[in-house]
Amino acid sequence: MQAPVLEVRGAIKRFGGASALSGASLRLQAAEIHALLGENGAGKSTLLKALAGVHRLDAGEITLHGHAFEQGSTKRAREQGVTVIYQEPSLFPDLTLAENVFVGRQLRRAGRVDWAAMRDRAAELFARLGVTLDPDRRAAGLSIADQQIVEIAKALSIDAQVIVMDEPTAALSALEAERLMDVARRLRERGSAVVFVTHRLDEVFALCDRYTVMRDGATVADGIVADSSPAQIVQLMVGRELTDLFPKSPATIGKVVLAVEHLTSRGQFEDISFDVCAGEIVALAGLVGSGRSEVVRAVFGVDPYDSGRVLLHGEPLPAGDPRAALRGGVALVPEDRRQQGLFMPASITRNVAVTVLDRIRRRGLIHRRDERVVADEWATTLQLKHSGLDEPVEQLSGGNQQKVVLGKWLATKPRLLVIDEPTRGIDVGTKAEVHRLLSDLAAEGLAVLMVSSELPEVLGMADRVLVMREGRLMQELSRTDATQERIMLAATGQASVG
Amino acid sequence: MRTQLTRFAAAGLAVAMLAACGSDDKKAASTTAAPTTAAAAPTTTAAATPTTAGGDTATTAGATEGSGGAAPAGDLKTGLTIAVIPKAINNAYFDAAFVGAQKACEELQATCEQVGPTEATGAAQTEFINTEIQKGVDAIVISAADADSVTPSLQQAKAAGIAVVTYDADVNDTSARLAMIKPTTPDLIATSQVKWISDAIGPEGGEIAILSAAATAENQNAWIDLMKKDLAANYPKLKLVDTVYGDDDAATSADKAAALLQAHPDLKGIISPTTVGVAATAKYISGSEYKGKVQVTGLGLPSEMKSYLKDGTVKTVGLWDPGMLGYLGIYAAVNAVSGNDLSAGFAADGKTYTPDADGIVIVGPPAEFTADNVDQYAF
Amino acid sequence: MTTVAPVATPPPARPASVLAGRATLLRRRELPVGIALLVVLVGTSISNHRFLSSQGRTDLMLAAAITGMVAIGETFVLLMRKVDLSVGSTLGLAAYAAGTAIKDGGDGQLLKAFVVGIAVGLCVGLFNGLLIALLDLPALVVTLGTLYVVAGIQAKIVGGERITADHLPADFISFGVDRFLGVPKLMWIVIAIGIVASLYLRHAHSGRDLYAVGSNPPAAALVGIPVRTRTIVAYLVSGGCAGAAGVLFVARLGGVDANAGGGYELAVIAACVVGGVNIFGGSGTVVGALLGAMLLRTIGFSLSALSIPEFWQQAVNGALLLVAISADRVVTIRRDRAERTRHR
Amino acid sequence: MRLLRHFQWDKFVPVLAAATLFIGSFQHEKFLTTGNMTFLIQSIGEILLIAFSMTFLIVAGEIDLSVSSIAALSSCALGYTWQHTGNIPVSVFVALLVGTICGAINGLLVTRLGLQSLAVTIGTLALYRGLCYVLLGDDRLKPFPTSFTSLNYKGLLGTWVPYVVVLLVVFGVAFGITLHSTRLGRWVFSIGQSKDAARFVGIPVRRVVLGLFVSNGFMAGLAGVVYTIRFASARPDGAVGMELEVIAAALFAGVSIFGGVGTLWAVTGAVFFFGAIRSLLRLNDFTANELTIVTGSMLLLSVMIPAIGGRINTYRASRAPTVAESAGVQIRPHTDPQPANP
Repeated sequence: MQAPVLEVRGAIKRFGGASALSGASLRLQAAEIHALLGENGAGKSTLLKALAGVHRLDAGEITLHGHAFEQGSTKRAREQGVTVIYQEPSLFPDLTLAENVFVGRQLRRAGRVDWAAMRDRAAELFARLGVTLDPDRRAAGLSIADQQIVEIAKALSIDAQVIVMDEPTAALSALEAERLMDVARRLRERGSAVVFVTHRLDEVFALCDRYTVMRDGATVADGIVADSSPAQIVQLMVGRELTDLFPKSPATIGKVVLAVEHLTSRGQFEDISFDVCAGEIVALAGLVGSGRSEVVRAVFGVDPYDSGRVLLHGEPLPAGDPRAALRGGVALVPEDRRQQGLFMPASITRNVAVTVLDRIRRRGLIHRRDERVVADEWATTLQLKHSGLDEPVEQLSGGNQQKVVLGKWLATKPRLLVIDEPTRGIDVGTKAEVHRLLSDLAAEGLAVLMVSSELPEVLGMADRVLVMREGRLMQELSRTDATQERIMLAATGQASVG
Repeated sequence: MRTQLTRFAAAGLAVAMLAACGSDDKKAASTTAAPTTAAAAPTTTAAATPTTAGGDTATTAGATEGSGGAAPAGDLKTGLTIAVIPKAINNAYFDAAFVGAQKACEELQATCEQVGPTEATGAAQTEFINTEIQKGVDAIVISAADADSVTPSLQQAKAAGIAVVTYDADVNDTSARLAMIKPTTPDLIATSQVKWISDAIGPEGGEIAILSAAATAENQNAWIDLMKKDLAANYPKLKLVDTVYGDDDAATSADKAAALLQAHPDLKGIISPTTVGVAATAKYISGSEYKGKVQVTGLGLPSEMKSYLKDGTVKTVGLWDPGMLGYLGIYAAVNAVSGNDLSAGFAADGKTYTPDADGIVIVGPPAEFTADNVDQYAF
Repeated sequence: MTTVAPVATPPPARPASVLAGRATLLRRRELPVGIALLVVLVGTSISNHRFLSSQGRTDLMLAAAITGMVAIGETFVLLMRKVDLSVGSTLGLAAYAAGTAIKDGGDGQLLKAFVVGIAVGLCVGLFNGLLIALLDLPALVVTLGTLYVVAGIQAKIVGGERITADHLPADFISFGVDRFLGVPKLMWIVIAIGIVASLYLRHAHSGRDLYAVGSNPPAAALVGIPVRTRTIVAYLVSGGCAGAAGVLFVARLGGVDANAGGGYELAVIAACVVGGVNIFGGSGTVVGALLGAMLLRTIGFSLSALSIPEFWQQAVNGALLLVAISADRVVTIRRDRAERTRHR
Repeated sequence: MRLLRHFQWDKFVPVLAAATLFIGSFQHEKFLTTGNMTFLIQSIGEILLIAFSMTFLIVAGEIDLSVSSIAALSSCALGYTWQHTGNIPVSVFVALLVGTICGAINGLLVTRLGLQSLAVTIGTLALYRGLCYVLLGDDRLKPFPTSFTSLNYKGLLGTWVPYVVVLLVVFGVAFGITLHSTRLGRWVFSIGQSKDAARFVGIPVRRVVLGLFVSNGFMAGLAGVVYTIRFASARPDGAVGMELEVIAAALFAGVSIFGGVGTLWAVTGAVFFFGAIRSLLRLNDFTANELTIVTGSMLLLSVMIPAIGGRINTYRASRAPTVAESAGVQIRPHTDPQPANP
């Protein structure tokens, strides 16, 4: 086997208490497309960020062409020929694509920025990637897919040896994904080592030469795609017994709380119908970008929808009116905690109380003691780790922040809890707590609608699983006949694997 | 800053001492000083007029040939503190007036300081009036930035037993002050300016326009009304086509002047009855194609108008000696504080000034500045 | 885990076609301003032939020159999502300093005047830049503070000692009004600086950085752009331009008083906004800002030339300003929405 | 350091105001006299009234530069109506109405057209001022009745306390309670901290923001009325430059220009502090020019002190700065020193 272009050995990385990488390794060869597989939270992203120069490993080594790879600087990482393309790249919206490709290192002739040359080079790069993008257009409003292409072009322009793509196809349509895979092949042809992170097994088999599977921060296996079957790989990925997860305690399923009928929002999702009963946890599964979050946001009323209706306890819920949903006893724990879930500079108390201001008012005035009582109550129930309820939430860990969001919504004593990615980016310990909590709540008769990208979570918690793909509801599986494979197949639209 | 002021006061006192002795020469000097009020003899005006350069010429003049007229007569209190409040500080015109006030204070052995806002608004002036009331000055000599806004505060000052005298610009409610030192009769100001523009344009006449200060400036508005009357009555050939406002801001005034000439292609002359406006207009005309074709006149400081008078842009501008306003303001104030009945008239500079029924004291006709005599004026 | 990515990430988008829109025209935000300017110019001159006479043109350009000069510098700052409110008082102080430097001296001191004026401007700019870049203080507060301080200092040292025309060298005064090829020399200077600035922003490596920073600050840092240094430079430019404008001010008005330059800041920012410079950074050009300044002053003049009653002019001016801002906004929304629907 | 960490600027500002009064009373015997206090309160009346509502706006992440133009327009409206109806109550009502409408226009332009409040209010600043001239021009109004204007120097029930104190107390308490202990107040803070998160908890963001602009317009209008009474006159060029004084005070009080942070007591303290320090300096023969310099320096210090304090804390708190910090990217209130953890 030829010498690796890039090699990671025994990578260890901890964030506070949580350990993100515990002995991860990776071997890349020139002119290959290497699939990096693993569930969410397996440590892929952390590993990628180490390669990107965002994180510095606590232990372990990275070598590039046999030499030590200089960590901890995004700029240096690029200069050494390693480029990471994030799922959602961040371009400069006001600059042209050409300039975005060369930003920070614009081509120059006689000291002047050589626009013509940049335009030509960019056009040529786009062409080499087999896409038609106008180098002169602004990046503002560019689709995610095209943004990725621009990032790849950037990588080519500095002639990167290693190009890492973090779930590039997650947010892409089949068509775009197809185009992207072509691009990846072209990169392979010109000798780059391409790391391709994906959940879509079909892509692995259609595209990749070798694979590495990670689980819980460590590399559990690697091998040649051709020699393995999807079933094996899924097995490797899932690995841990589902019993490790806190299983939902059986609850008596009550009457329908939420009924969604033919909900449609053009360009987002189409003809979505389902219902959620008291005491039941319904999981909305599917790939990132399949429209799950959009559905629940429309249900709660923060986003408008074009047609269909939402019934709460049989009563139609007015569209685009979160307050009505709130009054009806709906709570939404949003996907993006920092942006949508919390007021980062505000204290824990303020964050928890903001949803129940009406309850803690006496003669129109907010009663500070009641406010603290509410906050304290939930801080205790959720075993929030904090140095005082006046601490700004921006100083809490991800897990504790999520607890604050949960507390803030549970404080409203909801009858329907909509929760988008309940355990995204929080450590295993807290995960278990959250799962126990959800299960208990359901047992008390709360109806739960859960969006999750983590199959074990889905399988462990859900009474019913609804699988979405590209804005449509593909399949409904009961707890008993829901399996990892089935869900994945429905989500990826694979004919039949394993 | 405080140190500066004290130093100033000290110097002032010292000079006052000087002035106090050798009182014989004073009467002699007073007559020579008097013509300040008569534009007829500009040369002597120069002699008696304090220069803006810190008043030292004035005092030396005073020291040698006796600093103008009425020595502190027995019945005038000395050692009074008087606040002089101009429309705004950082203003050449009012600084010139203050130099006159200082001269009077030296003669009367009073201490006076000039305090005021940076923007010429009654609201801003009020702050300073109030402060002076608190400091318990004996008298306030003020030029009202607007005729109404300061009245309430002046009423309070009056209630606090402070003698209030207005100079340069009066208040509407005349009960708020004891006397008003008017540079000259509004009629005279208006008619002279009309005459100047008419002479400059020549017998065939034509269109003229007025570039005033702020639209709310009482003085200017009063003069403008009178000019209109005068034009209608005596100058059939002159047609007033427009009145614009430069807000006493150099840049704005220049733009307004330019705009005037665009809006009125046949414009023959511009009257600007405000020092800032006339200087800006003259500057604009002198640098434009209209130089020589469009006449400019108005009320301007010799120091600012010199170059435009000399390059022929402006034939005549006029102004009274601002120093005289401050000078008489102090005299009126001190007399009032000393319990003298102002309506009976008060002596200053060897003359006796008697307020009219409205308590208005007229200084005299404006001086006319031309290329020939402008150098003789020091303000 | 993408939420943990150190770079701001847009919300996940839905699949879309690969159509790439032609943005070249859309990017020209100066275009509408230029057209508006043309309309006003032509429209007015039709009803008032003197409006565009050689003297009329001179007046317009002289009036716009000073605002324009300051607007050039302000553009640099706005591009970086910052603002400089202190330009007005900086202009005044520089004007007085320059005036004093050449006061009562002979001819041929033009250069000296500019050196002094610009030096003063640079000092203020440096002060702002250091505070804002190194201490991460909010630009609005800092420059509002320096606005007061500088204005106070100016008034204090100037006092009643205004500089008048007869103190200034004859050649300097004439420089304020002389024309070269029918265009006032003052305007030539503004044009010259404008060209240099445009070239810098368009063609200099460091110039492009300003756009990158204003467009996406965290990402700019990630690609290794020295954000702090650039910020300081931007404020130096802004200060320097205000200083130079001060010299033009003296030359044009043949004098300086204690209140010179007051209130310029809002006029300048308005000019930039109208000229399509985004107050929130990332887009805009010096040309646009200059056109904006030109447009605003021209409107002011045309209102008089069209004999709009004196007392209506300011109101009409304000209304037009609002229209300009709203129009720009509407255009932007339209464009973004167009691109979004096209791409998502 | 300890001190610095527990140092809270917003609590410090009122103390500063009090200290100024205290020290001032020793420094100048005429300072802490009833007479001077009357003047002091009168001189900050309009500013403070506007500051109350402006605080709400800034906390919500908006701003209104047109307040002095609104005040002037309301004052002119008062004068105009008085001129034509001769009825003071009606005139006052019209004045307040005009103010409210002006605020509503600002609010609609911001919330409906989605324009930046900074840009909008630069425009309306010019527009409203222009309307003042349209309304009055160079007209001379007939004097207001003394029954109206004497309000100013007649103390409350014969005491030295000026009537405006009633307004200040009533509105001060009302706005203070609203901002700090009502649902609306919490909403305002939430909106300022994250419009997005605010939407997710069902806060009607647009309606609230519009409301804030309207109330700000009303307060500016009220300030216009007070101004008219104080100066017994209505002029198109009246009430200039208030916006800078109000904003300066708010910023000095540690209200974050980026929204989400600020307290009304600090703003009130700041206005009093500025008023007191100016009065004291004037008593000590400082010129207007020097006062301007002092104001500016105060403003600079108000951001530098907490920032420098914060810097030091930041160092001790986290040795390795986050990407954002090392990039000098700082879009955070200058009153809270701690860095956001990545």
